[in-house]
Amino acid sequence: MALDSGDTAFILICTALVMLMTPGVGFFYGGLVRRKNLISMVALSFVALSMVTLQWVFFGYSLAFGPDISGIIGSFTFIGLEGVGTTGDGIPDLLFMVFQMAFAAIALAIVTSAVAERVKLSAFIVFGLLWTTLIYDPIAHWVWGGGWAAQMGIVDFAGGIVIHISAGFSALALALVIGKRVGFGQYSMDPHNIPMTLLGGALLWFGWFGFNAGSALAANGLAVNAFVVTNISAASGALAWMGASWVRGKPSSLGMISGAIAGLGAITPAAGFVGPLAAIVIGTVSGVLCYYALLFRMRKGLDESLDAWAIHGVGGFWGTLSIGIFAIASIGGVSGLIAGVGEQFLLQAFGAVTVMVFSFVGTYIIARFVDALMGLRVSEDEEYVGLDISQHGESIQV
Amino acid sequence: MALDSGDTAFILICTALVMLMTPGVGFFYGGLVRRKNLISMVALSFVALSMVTLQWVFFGYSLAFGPDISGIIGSFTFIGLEGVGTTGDGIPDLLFMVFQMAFAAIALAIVTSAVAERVKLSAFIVFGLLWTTLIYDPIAHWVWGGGWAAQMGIVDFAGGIVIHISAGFSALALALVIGKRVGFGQYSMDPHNIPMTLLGGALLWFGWFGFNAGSALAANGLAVNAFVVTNISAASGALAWMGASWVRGKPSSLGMISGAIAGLGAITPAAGFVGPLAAIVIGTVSGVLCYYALLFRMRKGLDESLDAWAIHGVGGFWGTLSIGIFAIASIGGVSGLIAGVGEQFLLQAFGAVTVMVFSFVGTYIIARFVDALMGLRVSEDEEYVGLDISQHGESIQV
Amino acid sequence: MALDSGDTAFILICTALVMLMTPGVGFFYGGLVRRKNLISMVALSFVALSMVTLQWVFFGYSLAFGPDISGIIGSFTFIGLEGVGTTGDGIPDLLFMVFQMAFAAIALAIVTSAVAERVKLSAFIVFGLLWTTLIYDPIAHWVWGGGWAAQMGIVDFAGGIVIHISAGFSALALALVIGKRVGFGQYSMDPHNIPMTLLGGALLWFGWFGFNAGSALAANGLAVNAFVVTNISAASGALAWMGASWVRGKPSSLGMISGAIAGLGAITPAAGFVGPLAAIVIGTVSGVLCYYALLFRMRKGLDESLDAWAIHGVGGFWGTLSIGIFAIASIGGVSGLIAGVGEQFLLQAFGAVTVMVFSFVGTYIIARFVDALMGLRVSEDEEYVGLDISQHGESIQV
Amino acid sequence: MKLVIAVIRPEKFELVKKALEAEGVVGMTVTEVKGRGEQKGIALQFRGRAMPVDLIPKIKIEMVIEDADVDKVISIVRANGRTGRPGDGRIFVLPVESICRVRTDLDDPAES
Amino acid sequence: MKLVIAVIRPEKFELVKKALEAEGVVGMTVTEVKGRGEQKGIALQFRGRAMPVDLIPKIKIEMVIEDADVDKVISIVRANGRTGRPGDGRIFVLPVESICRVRTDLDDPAES
Amino acid sequence: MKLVIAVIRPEKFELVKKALEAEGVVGMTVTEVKGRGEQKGIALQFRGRAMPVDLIPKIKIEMVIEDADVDKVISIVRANGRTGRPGDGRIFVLPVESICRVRTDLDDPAES
Ligand SMILES: Nc1ncnc2c1ncn2[C@@H]1O[C@H](COP(=O)(O)OP(=O)(O)O)[C@@H](O)[C@H]1O
Ligand SMILES: Nc1ncnc2c1ncn2[C@@H]1O[C@H](COP(=O)(O)OP(=O)(O)O)[C@@H](O)[C@H]1O
Ligand SMILES: Nc1ncnc2c1ncn2[C@@H]1O[C@H](COP(=O)(O)OP(=O)(O)O)[C@@H](O)[C@H]1O
Repeated sequence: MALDSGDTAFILICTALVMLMTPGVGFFYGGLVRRKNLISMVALSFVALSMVTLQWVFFGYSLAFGPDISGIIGSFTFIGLEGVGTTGDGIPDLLFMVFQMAFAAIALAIVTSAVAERVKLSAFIVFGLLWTTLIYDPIAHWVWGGGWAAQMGIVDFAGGIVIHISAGFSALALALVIGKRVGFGQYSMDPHNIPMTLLGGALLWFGWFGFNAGSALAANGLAVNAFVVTNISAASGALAWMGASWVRGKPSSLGMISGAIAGLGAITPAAGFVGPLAAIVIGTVSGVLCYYALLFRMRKGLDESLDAWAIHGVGGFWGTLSIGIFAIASIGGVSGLIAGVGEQFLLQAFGAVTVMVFSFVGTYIIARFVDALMGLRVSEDEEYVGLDISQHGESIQV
Repeated sequence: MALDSGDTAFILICTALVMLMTPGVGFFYGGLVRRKNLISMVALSFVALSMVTLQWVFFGYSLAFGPDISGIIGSFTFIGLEGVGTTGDGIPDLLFMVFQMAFAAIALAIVTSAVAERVKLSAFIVFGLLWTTLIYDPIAHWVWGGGWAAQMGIVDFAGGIVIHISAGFSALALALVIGKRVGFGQYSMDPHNIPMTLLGGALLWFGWFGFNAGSALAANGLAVNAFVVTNISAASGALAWMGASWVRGKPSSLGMISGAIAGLGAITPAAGFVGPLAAIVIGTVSGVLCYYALLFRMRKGLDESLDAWAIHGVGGFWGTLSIGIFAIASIGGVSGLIAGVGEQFLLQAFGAVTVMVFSFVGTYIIARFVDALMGLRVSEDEEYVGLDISQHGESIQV
Repeated sequence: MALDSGDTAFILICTALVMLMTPGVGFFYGGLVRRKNLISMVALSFVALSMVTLQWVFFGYSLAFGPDISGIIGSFTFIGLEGVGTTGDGIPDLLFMVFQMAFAAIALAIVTSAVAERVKLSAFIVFGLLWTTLIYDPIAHWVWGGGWAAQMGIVDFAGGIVIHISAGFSALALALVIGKRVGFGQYSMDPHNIPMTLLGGALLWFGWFGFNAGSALAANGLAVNAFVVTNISAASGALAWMGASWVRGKPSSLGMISGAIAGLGAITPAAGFVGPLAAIVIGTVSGVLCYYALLFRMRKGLDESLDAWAIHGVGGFWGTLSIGIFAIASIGGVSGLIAGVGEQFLLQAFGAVTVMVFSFVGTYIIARFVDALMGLRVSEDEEYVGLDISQHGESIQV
Repeated sequence: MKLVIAVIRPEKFELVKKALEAEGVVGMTVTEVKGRGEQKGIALQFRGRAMPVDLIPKIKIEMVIEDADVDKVISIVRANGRTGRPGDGRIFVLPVESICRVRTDLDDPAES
Repeated sequence: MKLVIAVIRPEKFELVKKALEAEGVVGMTVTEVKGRGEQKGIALQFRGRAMPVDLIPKIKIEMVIEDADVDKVISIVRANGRTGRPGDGRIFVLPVESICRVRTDLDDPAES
Repeated sequence: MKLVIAVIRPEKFELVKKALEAEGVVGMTVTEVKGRGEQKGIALQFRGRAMPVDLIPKIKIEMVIEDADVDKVISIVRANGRTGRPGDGRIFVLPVESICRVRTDLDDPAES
């Protein structure tokens, strides 16, 4: 098939939207930390974007999308983007490559939640390169690159497994290795700049349209379906979390935006398989579920600081399963429990659990390795002074 | 006609741009209130986006765009998006639905101007649901859904009547019901964070391209015309307001960005009917007119706090009339006074006045009802402490 | 050729992205100045956008893209956009016009670096109108409008010469005329709000996709190539500057984002001529080069305050030359040294140097003229109080 | 010389400042602070539970003035900063041993 | 009356505030400040070079209290603001000559 | 002990701080404030009308020092904080009754 200018236009712009999400994560997270670590938090997201871009060009894309080797990993065929050209089927191969690059970048940015306010910049760079290579690239290959999961029939429209489960559970493992922030649980570490978090949330919501609708890889009805359910699930998640937290106290705007992200994370795998009414259920459940996951995490005294696990991990997990429940063949060719088919649910559960375990264990090992190698964490004095000054020599003068 | 991938791509992205405008309104407004209400202001816009999304799916879209009942309202045919599919003429029906959803959301967000710094969150939710259902949906039906206004030949390219007149005059009525902020007129309530307002303004200007050009519902010459005149009118409005206020004092950046919004609001109804040079006149007049409307509002001691009325209401009104003056048949098939045709002007005036009265009166009644039901307004102590703390339990630590 | 809806969709959205870059420059710069000048800095970018929009409609577009007069300037044929219609070849002429309008606007916004924290608003308006008419429009004509440079075969894909060299070296000249800020070199003028600069940087990175990929004027393989190398060069520049500055001290986030802009500026002219691996080299060299240019500028005590010269000027210059090194005919029809062809390099060098000299000298003369006419600079007291209050009567209350 | 520290409502600050200026009390140093008085801030009701907001933004004005002016300054602040409701603020007077300018080496206590 | 100025760690502020309130010391004015003590801040190491960060954020609490309460307040602040590491802060006690309210004209020094 | 309060130009703060440190005056608490002196701020001209900007950002340095050091501190601040133009700032000296550390219970006034 030849290139289609409409599809190409669409995916080009969607890629730009997804690229904006990575700094979006930075601002979302940046508002949640203490003032002395805001710059650091945003900078980590830019570092993730930059590093992953180069890794992807050199070999990451090839590992994930190169010709399959035993269902496990891609070969080195596309190294240095060798053979990835501007022709293709509907859209150029090179465009698919860069669209996927944006996904790889944001996945790493999400993981920074776990190390907020205490990671050594140099250690993050080493960890990040290992993580994107050893965790992200294989998973992307399994699910999207023709690996075992794809072969089995496990589906993931826009990254519930590949991005949200992987990043969320990786963040959990990483948080366990790096340890709590000094003073965690002893004194308040309230978010210092909610408006910045809301700004990041707005950019994420906006970019997510590119993320999910773009995953149709064409400007067609499927993309429209994905777009619509994305917005519905975000709205449902926002209202659900707000409602759930209202019962216990004040409905914070942070809860509302967290719920939106929870809804977005959950609909991500399902966006090409379910319809608008299912999206309301998916988003609503995700909002409530992730809220309770967060409460659980806090009760356990776990310092997975900015809740990548509770929101992306749990939301993505639920969304992955939800395909097995709500999928309708007429939308994306897959049927779930409600359509009377049970098989997909089991497949989805298997995929979700396997990637969850792999991400958690793999990240744990990588994190321990990097910690042993060079120390993941800044000194206590540096942590006290804040990463903005200690890692970047900068501070906010406002 | 089949789907066109270029048109579909265009409207998908335009929808994303318009979605970004709703938080954009939040940041625009958020910078204008006192620091203690910033979070609340932004949160209201997200609440508007979330609520309207669900209302639109459940029945809002059907009310506005369902098969016409006596020119007054749409039927319940499309309830739950029943029958709104991914096929269509040029673009999928479902895409038209979600594009229009974004419009409905921002209209409610604009109205929050009237209740800034004093509205009870719960009351806003109830008010908002009633407003979008009883005011917005009928008006959208009249003008765009095949209702009486459309039947008469009243035109509104992208929402001068449907969004700006309706939201602006509704804000005026709502402000009268909720009453002035404590201390209004007694001590300064200067905007506390102009840069945030400028950021919101930038997002609005950006999103407005999707708003107006997207209203062509195709990536064609009409969309390009709309895009071009949108930018021209924004620029003209910005410079005109700046100039007008320079004569009286300093040319504030707030005046400049307000003028841009005034220019954008005015060109909205006309974007598909007038050319570039007319856009200069429309924007310039709007900048000056809205500036004087604002001065008038202040002189009257009206606390329509963030000037949805002066900017959107007055600007949208002027823009709606301007079609009757400047429209050229070769652009959008409609002719105005300058082309020697007087009829359109009368039609436009009739449409503008009717919707203005309906919005004002209808909103007044709804607001009185909600106020009687549960109180629109927080207690005086809560207002003093600020809505961030009193409604959301949050505050800015910067 | 008829219009193509995919191409039209693409360039419409790209134009919106480029429009967002102008406020993006404002926020980027705004975070770098002292708090008392933040509003002023952002306002200048909006003023640039508004003024250039009108100038472009009235005669700027005609000067740049009107029928060529002796290779020097366009004729007045398109004055008031006369004859610029919604038909065209692939995309409507009017769309090309507005896409180029966005370029003209951002060029002037970049130049504001030179006058940060000390320019009189009225003088900037006069200077800006003269600059965009006498410097920008001719250069755009030479390179893109069929002028002498285009005739010679000098190429510039998306504005390395037209925008970055011209704005960068103009900023240098302007800075010499307006003089240093009071206290420059005596006490610290550290950036006060790095997060705002990072936000501006994120918007720039995002918008730059529209800038470079859109310069293909179609949603095709060339656009995809431009998109991909843009991201690669940005990432390389970010990491290179970060690395280079890490050797000397802390790797600041400001260095990282400056490096990204340096990479973006350098790839701009080359984006349609070089491949991904060349982009890594171009970006990396630009990051290091611009970093040293900045250090040089500081050592010389030059107060080209926000480094338009060091980043855009030097980066754009390098990028323009880099075409002569790395261009591959199969991508954009031009070959460089590595492909064994030396001619293009000489052409590029000639074009870069000529425009550099023209911009510098021309801007110097204009700046001296405006200074003599009305004074470019505010009084010392106004400078001390800050431009927010003295030029706009506004201040930040946070 | 005395140091008069007035902690007042932000919304009354402009009034107080103008009134002081009108009476010739010009020199002042102003800080944004938060404070609570005996009322322990403001007790919002939330679902029947009290939710105290105990630190409320205030403006602190520090003025070094002649001993003779203390009463005048206090009564100006009181007259202009008062709403009559809790939270209006406090005024503290502290002794000052000496004052001087940075601009010149001449000590001229009478000046200020 | 005395003015007690306590400069403490921000992360200890909530504890100190609660403890003071529990002992009936309610009135206070709080300012965000930066400070350095004798340690000259914190000396980060960077590539072998020391990079001192000499101004560290602190919270300044100002309390005007009865003379008799000074020792109590000091010991509460010490008990709750202490980590034992450098940077815990200082307490200064200054004499206050008079205090009054803005809300009323009645001087009632005993009140506070 | 005395409390020396110096209100100076923000742009001079680094210089003053370094100079004080060089002379062994390390402990200080710093606040961002706004202030006006007798000049009533800066009078900008705007279209013939004067537009006074009366509150100009300043840095307030509070130092508790030995009585004997007061003159030294004052002359350091003056030497380094001066531009000679209006707005250079003021220095106030207040008596301090006692000081103590939070880190330890030992009162050691000689320490600071
Ligand atoms: N004992 C005190 N020490 C220091 N500051 C105080 C004290 N009492 C009150 N303040 C300051 O004065 C402000 C107003 O006090 P408040 O008791 O509310 O006033 P009023 O007694 O007039 O109602 C408080 O927010 C606080 O900043
Ligand atoms: N001499 C002083 N004058 C004014 N403030 C001081 C002085 N010494 C210390 N401080 C304030 O107290 C804070 C803590 O001082 P520090 O010396 O670090 O405490 P500690 O001696 O308990 O370790 C400083 O950050 C500063 O704000
Ligand atoms: N009487 C005063 N009481 C309190 N602060 C003062 C007083 N006079 C001056 N200041 C502070 O000192 C700053 C500088 O004062 P200014 O009169 O401008 O200095 P100079 O007299 O050296 O020109 C003011 O901004 C204000 O913060």
